[in-house]
Amino acid sequence: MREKETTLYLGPQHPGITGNMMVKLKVTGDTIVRAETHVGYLHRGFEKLMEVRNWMQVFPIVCRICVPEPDPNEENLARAIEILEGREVPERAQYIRVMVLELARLASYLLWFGGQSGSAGLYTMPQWSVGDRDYILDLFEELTGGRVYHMYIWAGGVRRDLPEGFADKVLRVMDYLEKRLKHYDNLMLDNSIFQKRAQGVGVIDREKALDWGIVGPPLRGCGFKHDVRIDDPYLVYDKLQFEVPTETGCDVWARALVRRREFEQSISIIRQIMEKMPGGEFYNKVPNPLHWKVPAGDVYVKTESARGEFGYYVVSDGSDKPRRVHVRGPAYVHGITLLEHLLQGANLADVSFIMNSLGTCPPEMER
Amino acid sequence: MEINDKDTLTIVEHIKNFARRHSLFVLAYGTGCGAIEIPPTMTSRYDAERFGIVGRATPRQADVLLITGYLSVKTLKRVIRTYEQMQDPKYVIGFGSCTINGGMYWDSYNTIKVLDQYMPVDVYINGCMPRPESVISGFIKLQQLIKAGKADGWKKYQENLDWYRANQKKVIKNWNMPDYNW
Amino acid sequence: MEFSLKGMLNPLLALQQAGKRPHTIQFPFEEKKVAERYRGLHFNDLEACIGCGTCSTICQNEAIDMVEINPGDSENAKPGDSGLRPRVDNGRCCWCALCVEVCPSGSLSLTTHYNYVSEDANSFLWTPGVSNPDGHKELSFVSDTSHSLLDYARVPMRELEGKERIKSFAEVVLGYADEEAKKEAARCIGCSICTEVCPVHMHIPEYISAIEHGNNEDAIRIIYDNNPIGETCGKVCTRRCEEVCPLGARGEAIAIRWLKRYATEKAENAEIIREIVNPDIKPPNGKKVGIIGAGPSGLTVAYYLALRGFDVTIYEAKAKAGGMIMYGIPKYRLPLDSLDKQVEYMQSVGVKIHFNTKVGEQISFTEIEKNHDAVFIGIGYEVPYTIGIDGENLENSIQAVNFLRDINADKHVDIGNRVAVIGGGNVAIDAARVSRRLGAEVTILYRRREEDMPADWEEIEGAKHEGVIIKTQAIPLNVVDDGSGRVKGIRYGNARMVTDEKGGRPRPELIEGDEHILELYTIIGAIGQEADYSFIPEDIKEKIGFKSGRIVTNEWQQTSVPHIFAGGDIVNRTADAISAVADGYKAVKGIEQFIFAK
Amino acid sequence: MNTDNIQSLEQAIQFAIERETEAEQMYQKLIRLAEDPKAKELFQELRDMEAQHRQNLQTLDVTGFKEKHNQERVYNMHIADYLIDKKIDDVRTYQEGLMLAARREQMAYQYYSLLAEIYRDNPGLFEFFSVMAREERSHQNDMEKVYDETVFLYN
Repeated sequence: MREKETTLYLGPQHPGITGNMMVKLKVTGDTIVRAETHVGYLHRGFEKLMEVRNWMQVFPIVCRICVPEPDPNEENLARAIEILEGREVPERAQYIRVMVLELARLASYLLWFGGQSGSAGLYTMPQWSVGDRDYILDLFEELTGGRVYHMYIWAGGVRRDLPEGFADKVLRVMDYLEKRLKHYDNLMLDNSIFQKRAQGVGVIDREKALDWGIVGPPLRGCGFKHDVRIDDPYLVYDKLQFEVPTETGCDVWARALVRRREFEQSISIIRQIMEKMPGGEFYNKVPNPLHWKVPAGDVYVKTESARGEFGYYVVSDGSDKPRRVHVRGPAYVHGITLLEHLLQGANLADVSFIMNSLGTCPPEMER
Repeated sequence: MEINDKDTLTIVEHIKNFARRHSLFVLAYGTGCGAIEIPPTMTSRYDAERFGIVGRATPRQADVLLITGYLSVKTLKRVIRTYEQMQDPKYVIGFGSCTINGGMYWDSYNTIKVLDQYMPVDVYINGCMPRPESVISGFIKLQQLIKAGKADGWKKYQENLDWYRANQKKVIKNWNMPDYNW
Repeated sequence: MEFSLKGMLNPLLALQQAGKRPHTIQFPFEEKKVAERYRGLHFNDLEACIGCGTCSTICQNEAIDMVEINPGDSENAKPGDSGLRPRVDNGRCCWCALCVEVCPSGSLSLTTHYNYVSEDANSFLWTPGVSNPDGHKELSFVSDTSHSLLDYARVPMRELEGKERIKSFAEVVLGYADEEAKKEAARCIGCSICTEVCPVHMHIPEYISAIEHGNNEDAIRIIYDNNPIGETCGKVCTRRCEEVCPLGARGEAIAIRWLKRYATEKAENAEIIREIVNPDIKPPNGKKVGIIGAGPSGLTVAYYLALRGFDVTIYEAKAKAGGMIMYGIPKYRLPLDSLDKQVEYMQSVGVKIHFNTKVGEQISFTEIEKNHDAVFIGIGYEVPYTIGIDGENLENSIQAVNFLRDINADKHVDIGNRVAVIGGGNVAIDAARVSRRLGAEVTILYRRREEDMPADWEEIEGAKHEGVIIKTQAIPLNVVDDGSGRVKGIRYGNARMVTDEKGGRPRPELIEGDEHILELYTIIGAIGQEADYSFIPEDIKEKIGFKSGRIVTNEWQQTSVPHIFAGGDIVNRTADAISAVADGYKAVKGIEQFIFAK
Repeated sequence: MNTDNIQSLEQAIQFAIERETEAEQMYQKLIRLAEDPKAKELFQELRDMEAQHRQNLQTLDVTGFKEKHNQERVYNMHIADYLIDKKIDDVRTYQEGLMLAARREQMAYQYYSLLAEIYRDNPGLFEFFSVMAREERSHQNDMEKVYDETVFLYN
């Protein structure tokens, strides 16, 4: 008997969805025939808002583009302005910025640990990883004064120097996380049920991965060694030793392994930074923010975020406001086009699982 | 337990309020960026379940609607729908600056600014983001209001439905939703 | 794929955590201490705040507006304070703390206090420092000049070295180069606090902004809008604006005067000024106004009335226009050609000046009164007070005002090689520095401490660099005679300072017996000046009404004799050019109203 | 009246009244002579003050002075000590007027102090002249203050 095709609306209010978005699913039985993503629930018009704010005022708003990992936004904007202005960034500031970016990556992955296993029904994991993420947030709070939105990186360097004894605290948290990683493995990655759920699910067509413009862990899960940090090193990444792990499974499992291994790499990067951190200035002051003008020109800058290449195209017409800032977020590709492809033929129960593995982040998709 | 105001609050209602305030079932609708502080609040570090605050999946089971931040017009429509699906008594917590006066999206073309014009808000929480501590304080405040019988936003909504409806329709252009007649 | 045994048993290891102490933060029973630089709610030190509104300007959310805490605050505020204080809308704020980073006075900061919930949306609008008066105990994210986004250091003004200076009367200050001026102008936060205290209310932020953008011509136009001697003010203004500049609270004020000087100097002669300003001159309206004294106030009245179509005539006793700014300020501060250029420009728009015409001698006051529809008196304070001690009439005991006038008129004055100047005002310093340029050893005797000196600190510094010795707390007792009627020296006593319980300036009390004699060739008194009203007929003097020697006027500079207006030193107590210009500017409106109301 | 024959308090007061009257007349003359409006004002003020004194003396009311002296600290800037002694006929300008007044008050102070010394044995007279001396002293101080604030504004 041929089953009837039914339409299901997943979201915008649904515990399995990664944010405020909706997926319209055509299913026959448990199998998805067609998926259609609906976005627009979180659109705030950032790119337009930036055009009516002056350069300094843009910094507090860009970090709102991606909630779990706001720092690559700040880094992108800061670096774009620095390139346009030809502004030097003191070396210490560069190290601090890398540390912040890596800490943000760790926080983001910890949230992913929770989301990925939570969507597989493994509810202990979020209790652990989200709780552990709080220790990183505590670090951020101490460094920047804010838990979630840091507004710490800005053109010319960073806003404040490291507080006293901060390096020790960071290293302590790194040791702790490293220890915890074993427990995560036990609970999640070595768990047969999780493996069963993840392997062979959400397989990306390796041939098309590049055409579709996939980046970050999903691409590395397909065996492509693509990472902005080594392809086009920014800040002081070229002075640091780290590996870019790849897997070849193209499935949720491969992506999970990539993230798991990158987690270790980030810890190692942070340790190296703490060792190499030079003294000196942390900020190369920008002109009076009330009438700060950035020379005309345009620039595309990219940063490797936890979800992949995060790009900003910044155009200045020489006035005190950006002419245009275009944000190229990785989640846009992953969460809309790729998700629609991957959901075709997938099991209904895997929708949220696959979404999590792609790092879908609706606030960033819609800006 | 002391009951002072016998005219407005019967003993039965008092017992009801006691029960209500100790089991606040929350609809975690991640409307805006505020959703990011909900997981820490709910999980081991801050553990909101200590107060009987538990997340629920559907509006039908929930008492509290957490509006975590800005609402785009498109979301507003869903939120109204969700709110109206919830059973009385129901409470709304406005979370962060955006729900109070537009927050940093005060000049955005796609968000609503003052949530109270579209649905009654019982408690506002200060912050952008509010910390988990603030979220918990918000719930405690709500509990106090329930105890005092003052968390009556849902009654206000019924009584002033026309006003709310008119405001809602002002921003939502394609009103394809049922008009209730309570 | 098979389930491995390991894969099935491993998750059970989670049970290891069972006995562990929970890391739950027991809020609200136990509070977690927030970070030392946590960005919580605002706190404003209301005393330190000057209400400049920079926080409000930088806020991208328009969350901050400036309000009066008590009604009438903005009217009763002290100079340099707008009387307004920031009010923060927590329904807009995103706690980015940009407001803290740009707060010039450092009064605004964020606290560790963040927890605020309420059922009332209106309660989120609050005034930091009023709503949380105890907030200073928990300050966390504070404004620090080392982090602040503002630039607190002034672009230094290049000037001649002290040794170079005393060789000639060349201008000491060399002026800003284009880049320096732009850089200095870029520091401005555009708060307009300076405009409030400027007697003329010059459009300071506007012309600074024009300079920043390289539009010097715009800047000149803006300056000439309400000050016809902008270049003079750019060189010698007492600049109350810089005293109140918010950046001065923790750093150096914007060099408003030097920027004005930079802009106005760009117009090299009267024709260029005329070309740039391109004033709109109204057709003659047939009304005549007579002005007594071509000082700053008189020139201002004349210039703006001429632009409005009046027939204006100035009667000036001396050979050149400018009054005290011409004859009282030495050339190294204000070169004569600079002033001539400005006067020439004024003459080109129709101002008539009768030089060498002293009212009361060459022409009578009554005649001027008869021939004009209105009269403006701006004669200034030109009669010096004498030192008032024995021996003041000896030969070579002279007055600074006369001395400076003679020097500016290129007359020779024999001051010898040892000079003492009595006094601590700008005139005293001018006299001292001029004497230094004439080759004398100069000592300034001042009755109080250096910090009490009314002279500009820059002038005092300049004098010191040039080798002027400043003896403070020294009270002249009498002038010592050499037996032939000439000055031989001065006997002075040291003093101790006694604070005035009623809040006046501290008073020097002579220490009896602690006396010294300074051998001298010349004594220059620079104690103070007053006006000479002898040219005004007695009956008019009776009617005009004086108070403490100054003419009483209304807000439009009109005296009790309706057609007589007055301004400058004979009306205001501040004794500077800019106040005189302000009086002139007000008198223009007053005269216009008076004439057309008839 | 000759100071030698002051025997009683009444006589002393009579003597003081005469002195105040003289001063009043002097200032009245100066008001006529002065050309400078500021000087005129000053002399008017001084004249009124002396008139007030005379009234106080006539009603034998010197207690007001006493109270004032207890509260107020009297400075001595010694300005008057070194000022040129101006003659009434020379006085035209404000500064000269002030100089004259300061010197006059100083002299009055010295005069009363001397009288107080002379009548040290007579408690009533001693107290009266001491009070008057202090009063004149405070006037001298007032004059010096005015001189300090106006003429010595830049000194």
